[in-house]
Amino acid sequence: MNVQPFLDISLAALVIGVALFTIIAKDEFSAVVAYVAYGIFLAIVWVRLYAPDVALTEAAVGGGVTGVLLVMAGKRLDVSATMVVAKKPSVAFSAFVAACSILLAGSLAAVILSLPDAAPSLAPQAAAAAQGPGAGLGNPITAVLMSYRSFDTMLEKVVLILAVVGVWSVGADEAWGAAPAPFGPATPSDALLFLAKTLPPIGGLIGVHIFWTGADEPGGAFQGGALLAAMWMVAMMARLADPPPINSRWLRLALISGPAVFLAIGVAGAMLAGHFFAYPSALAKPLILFIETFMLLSIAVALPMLVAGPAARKGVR
Amino acid sequence: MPNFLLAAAGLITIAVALGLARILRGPDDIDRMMATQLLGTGAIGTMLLVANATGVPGIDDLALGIALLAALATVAFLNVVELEPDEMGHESRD
Amino acid sequence: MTPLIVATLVAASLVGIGVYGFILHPHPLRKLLAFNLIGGGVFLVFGIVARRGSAAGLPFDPVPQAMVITGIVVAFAASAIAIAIIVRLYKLEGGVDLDPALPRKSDGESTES
Amino acid sequence: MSLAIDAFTIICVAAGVFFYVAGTIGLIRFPDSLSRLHALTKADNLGLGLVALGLLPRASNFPDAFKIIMIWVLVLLSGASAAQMIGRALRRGRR
Repeated sequence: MNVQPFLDISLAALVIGVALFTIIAKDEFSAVVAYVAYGIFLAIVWVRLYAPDVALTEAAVGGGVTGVLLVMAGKRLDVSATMVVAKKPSVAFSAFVAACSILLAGSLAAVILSLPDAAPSLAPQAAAAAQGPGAGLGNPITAVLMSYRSFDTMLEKVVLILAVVGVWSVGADEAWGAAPAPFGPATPSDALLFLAKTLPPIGGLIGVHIFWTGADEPGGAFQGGALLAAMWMVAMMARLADPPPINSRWLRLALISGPAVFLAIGVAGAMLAGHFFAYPSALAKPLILFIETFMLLSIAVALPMLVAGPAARKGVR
Repeated sequence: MPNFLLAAAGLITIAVALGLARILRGPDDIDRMMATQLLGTGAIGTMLLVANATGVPGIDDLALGIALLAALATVAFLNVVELEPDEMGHESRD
Repeated sequence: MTPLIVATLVAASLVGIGVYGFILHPHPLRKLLAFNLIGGGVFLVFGIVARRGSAAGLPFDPVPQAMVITGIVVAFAASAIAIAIIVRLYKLEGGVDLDPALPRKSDGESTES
Repeated sequence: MSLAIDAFTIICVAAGVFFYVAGTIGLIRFPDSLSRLHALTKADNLGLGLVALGLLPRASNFPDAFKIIMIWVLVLLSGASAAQMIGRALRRGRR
């Protein structure tokens, strides 16, 4: 007897149920908690779609770091709660929107199900990239990210920096250059201190491990960077480290190091290997790992700064 | 054997998902966080079993990653809860 | 093939649920959550396409999967900006309502822009 | 030999599932937050621990087995700290 179809259907029901609850929950914080649960379920769905790399990213970024961001914001907005609440939309309008949404979902499902059986695929090209210019990478996804679509990946790092700049620029003018608000109370509990002193060393090792195996197995700079970011946030929650001032030089250098190194090597590739973002084939794998190391640093610094929010005035949280 | 492990994984997922009823019922936010904590642990157990039963590469690393992040959201929540009301502060408009 | 049909239904439902919540919820935090649900559904469509496009000896097409990985990180960055704006709005206005018709704290004396 | 290993796995994993289910029932049924916390930690420690123990003999090499143990240790570490913090928050009436 095969239990898999039954498990798939229950998992689907769970994901849809949690997503629905995110929408219909009465208070904001329940919705946030349901969203964190949804992230965990979604990671399991990605495993079922044979995408362990994506599952790891979803669990680390979608579940872990986003969870921290939403829980902290949600709880703060919620405590201060509940400001003016807008009038509820009328029943007729709600029904109309519901009908439109069902129509949209139905047509989307129909479109996906009617895709041609022999799906068009870029897998052969990507596999060729993994053999050719992305030489020596056993993980086809890393080969795609770093070689076949390297320009995209570089720009994606730029987007991350732009997002950090965007978050910073939301802050008050007088606070510019100061540090973002600390992550926790001035006197953290002993249990948290213990956790923050034991977990980050282990977590740092695991982050580097996942980054390193990413060349040949599921993992990579995104996932490893997200884990390192999470460990830095644990340390900041226990006030072992506070968010650095946003005008500190090392912070800004660390933020741009990923795309800067990527771009520099891409330009060098235009001169040495014939075209933009080409790697000399003998050096491809070491070069890719070199770039990825700086990407790891960029991501590990950018994600906590995004969670920390804009600079705050002294003594103001 | 793989079927037994998969069935166990499914049972665990469904069991901890039932715990999500706590999100619905509360009564306090801290109870809601406990439900996600249980869900995270359940997901790790599920991943371990699935990794062993199906042999898709990398799921053990995935379980390792989730184990590392298991308590992150809960700890973040408790940290905000423990803030003194004046630390919570709302920027005064001056 | 069955897992793909189930995944299709999940992806489509997520998009539908997300659109519904995005339009109807007055609270911007809830709009953000709903928007992320839509994003999750779209990423799943990529995943389904990746799984269908298995070729060249790979069990999946790595190109859409790689795009989803960058997409998840970008979605997080966008959420972070949205949260920063919502928190700032709350600090300035004492509320996060998007309805311009409602009375607000700062009416008539906007010292900070 | 392999039969004994299979039997060991089945017993341990089944016991692990039992503790997960027990933890869930406790989380749903117990009347107050502190006793629900007590139920939660059973699932954290024993449920996952027994599942990990049951899978240990099936690991093909040492690194895999080490990973399984690491996962359990990490969950113990963060779960215990979080439980301690939850208890403290409850005692201080912060919820």
